[in-house]
Amino acid sequence: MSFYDLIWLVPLFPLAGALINGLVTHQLGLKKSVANIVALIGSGLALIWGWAAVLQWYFTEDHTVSYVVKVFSWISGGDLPLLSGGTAPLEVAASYQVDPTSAVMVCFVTLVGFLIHLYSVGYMHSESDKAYSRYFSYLNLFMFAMLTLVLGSNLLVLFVGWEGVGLCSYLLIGFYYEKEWCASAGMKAFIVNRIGDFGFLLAIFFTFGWFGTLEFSELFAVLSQHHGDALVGAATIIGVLLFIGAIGKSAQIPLFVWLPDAMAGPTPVSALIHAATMVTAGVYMVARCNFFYQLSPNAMLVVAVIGGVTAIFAATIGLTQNDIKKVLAYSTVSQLGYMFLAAGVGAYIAAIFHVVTHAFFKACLFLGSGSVIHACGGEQDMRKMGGLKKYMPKTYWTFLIATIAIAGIPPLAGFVSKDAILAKAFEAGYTDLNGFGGAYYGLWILGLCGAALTAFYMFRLVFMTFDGAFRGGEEAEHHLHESPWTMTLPLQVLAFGSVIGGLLIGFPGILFHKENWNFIEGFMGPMILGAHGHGAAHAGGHAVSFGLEWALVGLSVTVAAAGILVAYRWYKTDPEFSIPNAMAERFPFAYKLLLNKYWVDELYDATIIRGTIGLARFCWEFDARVVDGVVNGTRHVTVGTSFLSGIFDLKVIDGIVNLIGTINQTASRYFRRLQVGFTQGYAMVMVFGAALLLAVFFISF
Amino acid sequence: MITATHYLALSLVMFTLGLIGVMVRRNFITVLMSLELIFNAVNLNLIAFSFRLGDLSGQILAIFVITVAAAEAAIGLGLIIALTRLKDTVILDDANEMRS
Amino acid sequence: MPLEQFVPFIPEIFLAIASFVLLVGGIGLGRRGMRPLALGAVGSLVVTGILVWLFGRPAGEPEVILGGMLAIDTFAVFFKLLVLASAILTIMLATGFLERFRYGGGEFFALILTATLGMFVMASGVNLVSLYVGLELMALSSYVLVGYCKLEVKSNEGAVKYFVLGAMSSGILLYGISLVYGSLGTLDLMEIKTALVAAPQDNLVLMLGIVLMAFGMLFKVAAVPFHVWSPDAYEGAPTPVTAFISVAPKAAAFAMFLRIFAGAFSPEIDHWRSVIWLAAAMTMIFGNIAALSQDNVKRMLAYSSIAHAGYALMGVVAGTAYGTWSVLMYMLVYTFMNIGAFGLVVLLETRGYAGETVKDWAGLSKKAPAAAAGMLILLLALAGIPPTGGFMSKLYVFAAAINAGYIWLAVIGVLMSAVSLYYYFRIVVQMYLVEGEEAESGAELVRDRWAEGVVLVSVLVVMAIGVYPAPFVGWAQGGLNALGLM
Amino acid sequence: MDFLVSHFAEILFYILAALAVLGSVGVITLKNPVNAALSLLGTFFIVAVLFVLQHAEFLAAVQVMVYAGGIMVLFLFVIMLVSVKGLKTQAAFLSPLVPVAIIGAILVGALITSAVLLGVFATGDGGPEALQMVDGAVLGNTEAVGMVLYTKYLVPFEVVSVVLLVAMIGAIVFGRKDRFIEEQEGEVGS
Repeated sequence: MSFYDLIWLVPLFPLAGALINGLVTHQLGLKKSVANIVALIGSGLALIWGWAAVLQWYFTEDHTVSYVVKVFSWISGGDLPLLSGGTAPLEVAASYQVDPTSAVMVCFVTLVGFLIHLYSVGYMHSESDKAYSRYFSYLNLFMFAMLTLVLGSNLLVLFVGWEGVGLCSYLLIGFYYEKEWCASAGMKAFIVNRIGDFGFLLAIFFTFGWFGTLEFSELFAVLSQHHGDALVGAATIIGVLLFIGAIGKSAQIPLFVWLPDAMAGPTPVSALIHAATMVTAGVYMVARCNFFYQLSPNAMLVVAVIGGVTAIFAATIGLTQNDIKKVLAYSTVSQLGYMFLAAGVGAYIAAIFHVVTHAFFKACLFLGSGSVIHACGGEQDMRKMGGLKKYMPKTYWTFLIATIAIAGIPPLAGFVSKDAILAKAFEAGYTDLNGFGGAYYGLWILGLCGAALTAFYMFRLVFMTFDGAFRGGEEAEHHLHESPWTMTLPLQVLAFGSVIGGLLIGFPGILFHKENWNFIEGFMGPMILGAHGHGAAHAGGHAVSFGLEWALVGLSVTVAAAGILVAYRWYKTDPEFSIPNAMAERFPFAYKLLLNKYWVDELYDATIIRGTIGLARFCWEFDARVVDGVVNGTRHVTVGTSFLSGIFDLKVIDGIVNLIGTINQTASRYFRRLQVGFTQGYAMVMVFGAALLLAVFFISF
Repeated sequence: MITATHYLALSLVMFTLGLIGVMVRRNFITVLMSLELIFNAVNLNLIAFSFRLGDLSGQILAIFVITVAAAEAAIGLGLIIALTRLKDTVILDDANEMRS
Repeated sequence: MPLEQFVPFIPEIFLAIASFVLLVGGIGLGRRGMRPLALGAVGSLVVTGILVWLFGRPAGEPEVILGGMLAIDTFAVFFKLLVLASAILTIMLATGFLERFRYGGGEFFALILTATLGMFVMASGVNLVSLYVGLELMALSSYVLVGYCKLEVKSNEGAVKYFVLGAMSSGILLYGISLVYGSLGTLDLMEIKTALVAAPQDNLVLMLGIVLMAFGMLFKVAAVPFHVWSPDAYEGAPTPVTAFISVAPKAAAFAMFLRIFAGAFSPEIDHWRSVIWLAAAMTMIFGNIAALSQDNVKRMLAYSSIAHAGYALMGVVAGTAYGTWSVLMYMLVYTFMNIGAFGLVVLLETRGYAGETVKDWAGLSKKAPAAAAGMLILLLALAGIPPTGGFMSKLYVFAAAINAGYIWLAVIGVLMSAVSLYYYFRIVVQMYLVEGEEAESGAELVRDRWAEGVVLVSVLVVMAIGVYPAPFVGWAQGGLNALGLM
Repeated sequence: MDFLVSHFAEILFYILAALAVLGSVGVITLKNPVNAALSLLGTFFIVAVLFVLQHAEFLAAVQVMVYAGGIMVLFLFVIMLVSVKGLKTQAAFLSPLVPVAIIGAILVGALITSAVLLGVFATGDGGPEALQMVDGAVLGNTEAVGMVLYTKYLVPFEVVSVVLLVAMIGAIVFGRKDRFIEEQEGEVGS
């Protein structure tokens, strides 16, 4: 037996921790230290076993193919006819797989997960014992679901994890009861994600309906055998439906509204779920299912456009927000947009690469912001911060490193991965990928602008929080303190990762004629279905000349530096922030537009939510009210006939007026009696329903 | 010549009248009577077909329909008694607590 | 008629005798005899189950007994055991409930048993006469059970509506039967199928009879537009009865539905499918959307169970063997998840019979975390989230529909099950996310070991089906060994 | 006269049918429930005669005895029992619904009728003898029905006895004034 044969233990350890904490520690009301030990052992064992399994697998097995570990036969059923002809049995195993994609994900999920467990020990210490054990129970359960998601070897196991992370996310968002909007934030996350789930589930059914299997490796094999256009239509439908699922989970336009609200939860949860892991599940899934997208240029374009537009859209909103976690939330949405942009240009590996580096620096940023909020006694408004540098140096330095990383300054992780994405986007435009070259050029420009904005708002955040003088009042200043080691240690580890992570796993070898130095490209390459069509941007392509590559690097560094410089001028040198204030006054509409997040929430509330509620009310009252409607209808008919007869004799008009009055009175008397549910009204609904069905039957006969 | 269609036409009329009765009468007892009309219409059909087919099973089903109709009448009348005790009414649309 | 033929009929005979004994015992023991009577009822149902297992199973191929009235096949055994399970769970729920609200138990238990007997006949009947009689036995028992709390205005009203509409629908069903009889000259399902296979017909009278019979069956499974009775009957009925009539008669009606439509009328499926397709689509849409705005949990669950009938109807529309056993699977899961959810409603009913709003669930996760977790699992199952049994059952019907080519129906189903989690989640929000004064205002749980046991069993079964469905699928597929089915 | 004799069956049917329809209309239109009940009673008798015409003599007897004798008495009994004050002054119909209900019912009726007119029935060459045959001997309708009922249809027969038991239980459950109710009423009174 080897570690990787028992890969299913990796998710099982946190599950055991969740069950022990939820059923034993919580029910018995044991102390926090017990919950700590259980939770840390659960996630720690997952970390150790996960890394051991991946390393052992890497060195002993052929790591260009998936190593599938079947735990048990989960779903079985007889043969079903397929939409593409033939039959296939609906057989799905509960099975996990180790392959380059899941190996990368498992390594970083367990690492970041463990660090955030550790951080939570310090962060949540003021909660009551019961709430504490419940929190860790949910957190461990989340680890289980997330690991199931990344390790699952078929769409259905992935879906189990997908729903599981969603559930844990709602439970953890609602963990802070004091804030009234927690419940509504949980609800919003929930509703939005259901739209995504709709797409995902349909994609699963269609995948089985066409291909007769849900296993990734089998789908890969089937689709790589494919020649001609026979399956392109199916691939497009499935790809778009899967992407709808990804839009919901990864907070892309138009379903991004839940993520900023989800920041109502505890900060470690924001870091783990809403920055590092769960929200990147959509990117992971698209990269995992690249075989559908590779076949379908249209689906790829959809992914790229949504991703690119989201990247710049969320970045603009981030410019004006004053809540430290909201800025980070919109930054996350924007970065996720970059990942989808990468996937949409066929650079799935760059997307996963950015997932990993983003996990490091964004988790570091969130945990740093948590440390800041902790120190400021729960205050999240940056306008009431400032000068924290001298009170909490460790937090400051790690935060600064992560900011430099996300801003895209070489050679930190964020630069390497983001530059890879932008280069691929440019390449897609340059080589006229799938004939959509113009669109890809446009997206590349959007991405470049987004990079400048990112650098700007992130440094604005740093300067407003850590530089200048403290603006939160005397008393609050008195409480400022550095956080305990359980909180700063994860920060340091993550900051370290943000520095070296990029070059270590994704060295941009193409800039130095050393393509094989790029570990992740070579490692994950076999997981990507060979591109079809001309000029596709596949792994390690040489479409763009050497000089142009360097020019692109220079360009992206320049825009990042420009963003930083503007932030420096506006927020560092001037403690009154007079330039941005003047800008806001000069362009009030643009400022309000951004400050209110383009009023998207309000728009959705006015249209979709109200519409749904109205429809629901209509259906609910249909049974009773339809009868009223019919009654009213007959009244109108009566009135109408009276009117016709009135034409013959104008003198009757008085009479009609009186008649209408009488009818109205009578009708409203009946109306009052009839609008309650009464038996004969129901009988009538049945009879008319029967008439409708009979009519349909005759028509279709 | 009287055919099955004649009987079917008669039973259809009775069936439709029974349906109308269920829908428009307010008195629960009269609604019960309308339901009996529906069952009689069905029996008429069954008997007519039974004769045409020379098959007894139609008559057997009719016997069961009569028996069940009697049982239903008993339960319906019991409900009327309970309704009267509770709300002092036999008007069917007075039973409208729910969703009012 | 040789006496050996009665051997497979022993469970039914035993049920009839047991119900009579319980009735007499109830009169003898009075209200003090609640627990012994309940134990007696549960015991006799368990014995019935054993008798079914001993005598009711087919030796091999399905066979007919007693003049072609009943079939002995695994299909019938599957539904009989399912109905028995729901009857047992209902009695366990009802005992404490009846004690709390001071109603007698003898008649109640006897009626549960007679309803069970009726459903046995519905599950195994292969002649329209026996099916009709079984259906009426079940229906009449249900009417009385719904109105059992006769001092409650709502209970009486629910019974009145259920009764009038039920009688009307059985009139429609009978009219359909009479037309089918008139055009084919037989009431025997096997003979009907033989006749239709031998000479496929497009006789309008026959088709009309089939459609009218479909209306009658759609009423019993509470499908739109014949669902109108169910929200009121479910809300008005005593909650254990609601649990019972929302699952057992629905399962038995689906058994009868499948036996008649997927069996006898299957050669004519192209003629009646459009009607069932439309009814299924309307049922899913209407049930789920109407449930969105319900504040009364019982009413919400009533609309939800309307919607579930719609999902199960997809299997009938598919018209394949796969679709048929997926309906069996669906009913299996649905029975347990619905009884479990209503069991928790029973446990919450501390403020009297009057009704329980969504707000009553506020803060349950702090007061009774185990109960809240149980409800969470059941609600996730009802919404069809993996890895619960609810997901499995939906997976199979959706797969059956899509792979039979009914893609739009499945799209509606998936969309509506996405919508459905929204209203189930309202309860979750109250249980888990509401805090402070609001949470304090929630209802307290009753101490009722039996009802707690029902919930526990339901949760375990639902989870077991979700995590390891293979044996359950095996049973459901075994149910295909049925007389008259394809 | 010849016409009357040769078309006796038709004429009889049409008269009976007209009477049955008249009775049915009476049931759903007469305001006083007692009158409606008597109208229903008349309809039952007409239907019984029609049964005789169709050679279902036993059923005709059952119809008269069970329906006319049993159920109708029950109806009248309950009408008398619950003749609530002011019953007659209240409207007998849900007036606004009458046109709608008639439209709906006629819609259904017309759809059914059109199907019936377009369709065909199984044509048997039955006749009265087939309904009176027991093991090859023509004994009579009652014997034949009894023979089939107690052999082939024994199971539904047994089950229907339980149906009657349930009806009895139901009537008792709904009709009984048990101690608990008296307690309640006492509370209300005091």
